[in-house]
Amino acid sequence: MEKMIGIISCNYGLEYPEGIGERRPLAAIPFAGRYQMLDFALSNMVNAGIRTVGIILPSNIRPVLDHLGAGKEWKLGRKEGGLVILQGSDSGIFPRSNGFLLRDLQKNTDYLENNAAEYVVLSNCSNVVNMDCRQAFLQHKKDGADITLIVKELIAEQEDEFGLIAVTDRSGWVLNFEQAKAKSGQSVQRFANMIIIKRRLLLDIIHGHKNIEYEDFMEILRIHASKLKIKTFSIPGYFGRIDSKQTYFQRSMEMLRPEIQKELFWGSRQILTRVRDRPPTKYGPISSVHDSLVSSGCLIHGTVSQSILFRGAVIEAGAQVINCIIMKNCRISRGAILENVIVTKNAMVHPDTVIKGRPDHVMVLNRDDGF
Amino acid sequence: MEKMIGIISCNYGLEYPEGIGERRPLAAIPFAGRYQMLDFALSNMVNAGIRTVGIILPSNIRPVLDHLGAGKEWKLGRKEGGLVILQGSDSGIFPRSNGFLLRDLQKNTDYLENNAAEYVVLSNCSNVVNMDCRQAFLQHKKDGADITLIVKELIAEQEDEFGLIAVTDRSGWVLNFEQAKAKSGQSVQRFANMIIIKRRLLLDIIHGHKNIEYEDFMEILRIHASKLKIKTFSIPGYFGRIDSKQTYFQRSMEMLRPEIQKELFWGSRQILTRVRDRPPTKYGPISSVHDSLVSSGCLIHGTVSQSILFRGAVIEAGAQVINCIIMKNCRISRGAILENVIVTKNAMVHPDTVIKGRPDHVMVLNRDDGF
Amino acid sequence: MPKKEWIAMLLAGGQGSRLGVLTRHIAKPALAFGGKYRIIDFSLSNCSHSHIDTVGILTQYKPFLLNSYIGIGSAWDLDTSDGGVHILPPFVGEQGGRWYKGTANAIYENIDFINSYEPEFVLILSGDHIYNMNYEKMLDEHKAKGADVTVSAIQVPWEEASRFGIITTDPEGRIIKFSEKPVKPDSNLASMGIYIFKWKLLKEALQKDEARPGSENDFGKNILPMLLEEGKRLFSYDFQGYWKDVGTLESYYEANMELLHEEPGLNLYDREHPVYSTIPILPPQYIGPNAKVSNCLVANGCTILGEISNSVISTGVTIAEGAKVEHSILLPYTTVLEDARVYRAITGEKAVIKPHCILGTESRSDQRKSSIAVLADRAVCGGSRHA
Amino acid sequence: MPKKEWIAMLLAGGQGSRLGVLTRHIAKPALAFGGKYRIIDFSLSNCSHSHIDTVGILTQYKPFLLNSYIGIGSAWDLDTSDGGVHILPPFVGEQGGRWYKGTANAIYENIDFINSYEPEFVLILSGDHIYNMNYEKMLDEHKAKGADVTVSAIQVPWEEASRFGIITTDPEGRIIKFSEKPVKPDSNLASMGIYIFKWKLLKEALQKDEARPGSENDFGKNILPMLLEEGKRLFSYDFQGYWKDVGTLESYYEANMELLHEEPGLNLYDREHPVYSTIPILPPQYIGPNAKVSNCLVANGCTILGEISNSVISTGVTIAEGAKVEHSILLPYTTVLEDARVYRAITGEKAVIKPHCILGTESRSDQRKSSIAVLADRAVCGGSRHA
Repeated sequence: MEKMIGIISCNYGLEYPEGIGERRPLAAIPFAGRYQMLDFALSNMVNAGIRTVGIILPSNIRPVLDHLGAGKEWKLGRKEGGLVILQGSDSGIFPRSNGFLLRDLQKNTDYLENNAAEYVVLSNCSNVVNMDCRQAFLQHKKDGADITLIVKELIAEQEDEFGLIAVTDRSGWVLNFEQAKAKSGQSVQRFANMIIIKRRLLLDIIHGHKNIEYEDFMEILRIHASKLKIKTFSIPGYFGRIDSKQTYFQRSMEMLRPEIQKELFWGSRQILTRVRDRPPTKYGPISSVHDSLVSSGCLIHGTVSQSILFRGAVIEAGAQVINCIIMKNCRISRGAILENVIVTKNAMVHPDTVIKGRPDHVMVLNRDDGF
Repeated sequence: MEKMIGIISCNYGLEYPEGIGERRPLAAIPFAGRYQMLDFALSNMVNAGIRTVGIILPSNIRPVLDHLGAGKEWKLGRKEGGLVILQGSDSGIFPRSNGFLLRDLQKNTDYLENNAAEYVVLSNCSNVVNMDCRQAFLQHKKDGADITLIVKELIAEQEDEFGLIAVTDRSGWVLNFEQAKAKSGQSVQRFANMIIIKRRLLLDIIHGHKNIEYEDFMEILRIHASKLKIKTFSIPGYFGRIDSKQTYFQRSMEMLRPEIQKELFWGSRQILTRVRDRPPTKYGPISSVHDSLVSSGCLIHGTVSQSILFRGAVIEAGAQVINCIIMKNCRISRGAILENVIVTKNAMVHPDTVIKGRPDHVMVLNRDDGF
Repeated sequence: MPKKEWIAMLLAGGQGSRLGVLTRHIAKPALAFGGKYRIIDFSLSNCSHSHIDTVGILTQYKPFLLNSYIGIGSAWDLDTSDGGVHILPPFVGEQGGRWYKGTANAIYENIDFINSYEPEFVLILSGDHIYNMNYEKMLDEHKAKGADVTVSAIQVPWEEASRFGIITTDPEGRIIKFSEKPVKPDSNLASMGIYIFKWKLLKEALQKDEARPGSENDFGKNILPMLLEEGKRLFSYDFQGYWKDVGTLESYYEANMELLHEEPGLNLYDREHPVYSTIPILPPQYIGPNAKVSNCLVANGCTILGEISNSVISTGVTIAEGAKVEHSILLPYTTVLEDARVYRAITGEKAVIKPHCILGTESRSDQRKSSIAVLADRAVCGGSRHA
Repeated sequence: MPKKEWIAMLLAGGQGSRLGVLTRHIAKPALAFGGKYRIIDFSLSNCSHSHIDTVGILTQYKPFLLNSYIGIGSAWDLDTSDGGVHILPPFVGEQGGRWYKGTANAIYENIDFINSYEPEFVLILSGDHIYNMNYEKMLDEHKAKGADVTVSAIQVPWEEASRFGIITTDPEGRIIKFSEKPVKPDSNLASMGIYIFKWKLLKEALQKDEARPGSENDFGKNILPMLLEEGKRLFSYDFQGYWKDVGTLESYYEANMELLHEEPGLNLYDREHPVYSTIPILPPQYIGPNAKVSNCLVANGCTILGEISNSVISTGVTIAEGAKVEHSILLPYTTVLEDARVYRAITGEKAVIKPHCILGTESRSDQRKSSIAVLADRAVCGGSRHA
């Protein structure tokens, strides 16, 4: 593969999944029992043979850096290239912009200047997807595009705001951008927050817009839509976007479907993540577990159904966990009943506590909530 | 060795070496041809068998993170422990406090809480020293001290401000602290900005002083001097403190003395640093080099004396470099004459330029100075 | 090469023939254990937690399978540039090569390797034991006592004592007698096959032993008795905790099943002493809507749609709808297809139990008496209704 | 183990006897070169820059010296958990072991190793060549041409052609003839001993060749001619650039001295293709107040107090006051003491030239004619005034 480097912005998060993360950036939100959102963007790049990835840090740097460690799991613990930690711009604790802040890139022009790679892939961390970036890159080269926008063609399930979307001709060339408000049943090309671009062009854009630093990168593309050859590449398979607590819960529950598990986790392209050495999960003699995804190191004596258990969760005898997400090292004590609840890491639910949310309005329990 | 973890603050730098660093934190200032200041504190910890070191980042994180990479050179590219990157507190671009900001530690209490180590070594990066931390630790345990302050006994060469120093009894127990203004010839125990302390005690101090977060850690010790058993440990060998451009230049020139080279770099404890793969240095047929420290990858056709050349420096034919520090990848063009000058990295000195500083007032040339 | 205080040499040469078909393709130390581990993980994790950064692994076998499992040692934090894990098969000189003659000969043949690190002490380990141990404490005692050799020892039931190397000590712990598998043991303190030697002393002993005609070049049979006779200071280090030799099919099965106890002797949940392992990054296990799971250990990457009970289910196993697994150990990537049955069996890696097949004996009364059914790696149990 | 597109197998078995005492203790690939490198650094760096992450190194020798130099491959960015560098000495089976019979036999004996990565292509390399090359370009051409085998080749002077494997191609670059060291070469295109094979095809060829009585099991002599005869598609890849076989003392000396040219053929300063090496972290070189340095390459950690000219001075060398070194190669940690002289010599690692000693021939007119003086590793030149 031609020399290509990656940039992943973790300094990002519209409609922050309220409560789930205790100020964790979206990039560091745990997903599907053992992953973090960042793993998808990072694995997609590594699986396409990219060996240098810049990570733009959010203002709270620890969760991201702790997860990445020395980068070994992604084969990025390298002498040359590998993981390059980049500083994000200060934009308050909850950045509002839905995309790449131009300023985040401006702050790190030296990373782009000091590299001989011809192409750059930009991505953020809001999507659950296992995609073949090589295909997008081959199309980019074949078509001689200036920019390839990675999109997902979706049928709107209800009237929905899609933000800025690309309007294309039949072969996928972008004509212009517009704010989309799709009707139910309408087909929409949703932007996957991922771009392939020549490094030099990206630098030109950065240098050419020094004074509007707080602008979103997509806005810049809109300005130049008529002058640049922008093409879309449509992701063929599963695509799960997370932009709120509710979409986080929906995407999580989709992971219980075997065909989605198969596509995301059992194909030739592996989703890589930090390895923590936990023993296998132990099911007690009277445990009852159904239709659930269970990570290692759990201890289950109670009832679990339609749920996702992260590492080290303990479900005591007589506890019932239904349609829940139980994060790392939580303890659900005997007799407790949880339904439609997200319990964030290290939380302890006291005996006989009963908490029920609604499927369309899940509850979030944090460690400090004192339940 | 008992379980001990380290914390190195890079968020630090009184009397910032003006001009040398282009906003680099003191931790990332290049020294002695191939090292950075951080290497001394980090190597001293690693050589004492410490396997988990937290690095408190300065506001400009790149120079420190680029240098550390995955931590392999310091054997800290580990699954458990190893390098732990900690966030520094925001304290403006040029932090004014000469020591550990209590707030920097407060921000990272989870690092201290989530670890089972019994002891913590705290250090900053302002000293050029190769010391046996095990000796200090053994003394700490033997004497049952609460805190061991690492100090260097110096004879003041001139009237000088030493900041807060410890006043001790004959066996080294600290009686109290005072602001010292030493006279020439007077012996002073200069604080080496390094402390050994029990982890639980450090946490108690942090929690007990939540409201005076911008305070220096030494000030806290002063408050508690009468209640805590504080002992000093005196560094036996070479100790070079850097707190200004002039002391940086002095310490650098001391590296030309073979007995200091021997002590710092050729003993059983190695100073570890990032490896960059540069070829050997090439001396042209008419080069003339005397009393100089020359790093790898240089190309020398001119005259160099009493100077320090960092990696990849090019000295063209007819150029003269006397009593200078030439940093990474600088080019001194033909006919240029430099004396008592520090040239910072990537700078190019044009042909026939003549720049002379004074030994007691060195000039600093930066890339953007346009000479 | 920097000088090391100590390095470890792990004897992983055992042919494992008593483990039958399970070790046909895999060296014993690489045999899967406890759902996600391999036997050698325990020794290597112990090394890592004891801050040993250099381990030589002595193996008779074509080393590449072990090589590819151990890789560069990163799973155990042993991937240091000036140490690390080194696999040391017998060496072929200009005159040809031959297998190691005995445990001591294996170390003797690698004197150069050890010398290159100039260690003060050498720790000798066996690769087929299951236990968590911090060797640093043993080294501390070795140094405190000024011992020449320290032998780690554990109390075993008197009736089993004659299967072990038995140690008799004086009240200070100094070894006064060492008998390899004595018929009438006069102590129940058994050697665990873990020794710390002063390297200088061990080197001399190995050279002397090598020159002795008729020696089996074995630590227990030759080296230790010789040093005792010479009046060297040999001490016993009393180990407290779980320790199991899994050299036979029965003890291997038993050790796995013990993990299902409510309070297993071996603590895998100790945060201060995690057991490291090289495992592929797989998604969490999925338990299907109609599955029944009771008293089992299940690893990542499993898909359980049928019923499992009292079993250890390793990484990547699939149990189809209607299938039933009881009192069994399923090694990695075993597939149990629709309506198949597995009773009191061990299935090798990537083994397949075809639909409606039965492996083992169904009748409950027969199960206790019957021996354990074993299916080799990649073997297929199928076609007929009985294996 | 994930499937790999390609892996490299590096033939590092050469005994290096033509390099005399320099390779008495060290395998040829580990011999120091160019001040801070070792010969194998060039091939391994090429692999790294070509994005090959799995390299098997075939060696006849006791591998631990090479092992300790290569470590876990981190110097070359080859320390990946699912690939990495593996040293593959001859294997000892139950029936004993023997050395590899030839280059092809060495690969044949490691078919299992290669199979475990399921590569589509295998790159075969030699460990004693000095060159910078991106093998990815060669692979691209191999794929573009649909070749079965691609042989990297370079133009050599006609008068030297009979020392090489000589390739004759058609205008498309397809090889029509391959002659190993022909007396009357009909081309000056020489094989560099670098091949890309489709693994499936190579495996079959190795098995066929192994079964042939009388075959020397050599790539140049047997495998390539056999495949040509069978009508397989063999192509030549024309390499442009510096390439040197350093198998003899003269060529080794010459290749070092070429680095002192104003524009050396081998570019060590290419930022896009740095040559990686495992070197200890040493301080910068110190040039003393009375030193004279002229036309030299000097590595880190040297202390130069005397005079050196037209020489390659490796890592950690010390030249005392009054000493003089000319036209020489000083390998790592050589010490030249007060007033000693070294002329047109190669000193082994940690060699010592005692005060006032002379190594080599002083008279300038003699120097050109005289052979190169060589001092073995750790040898001491001293006592008398002539070595």
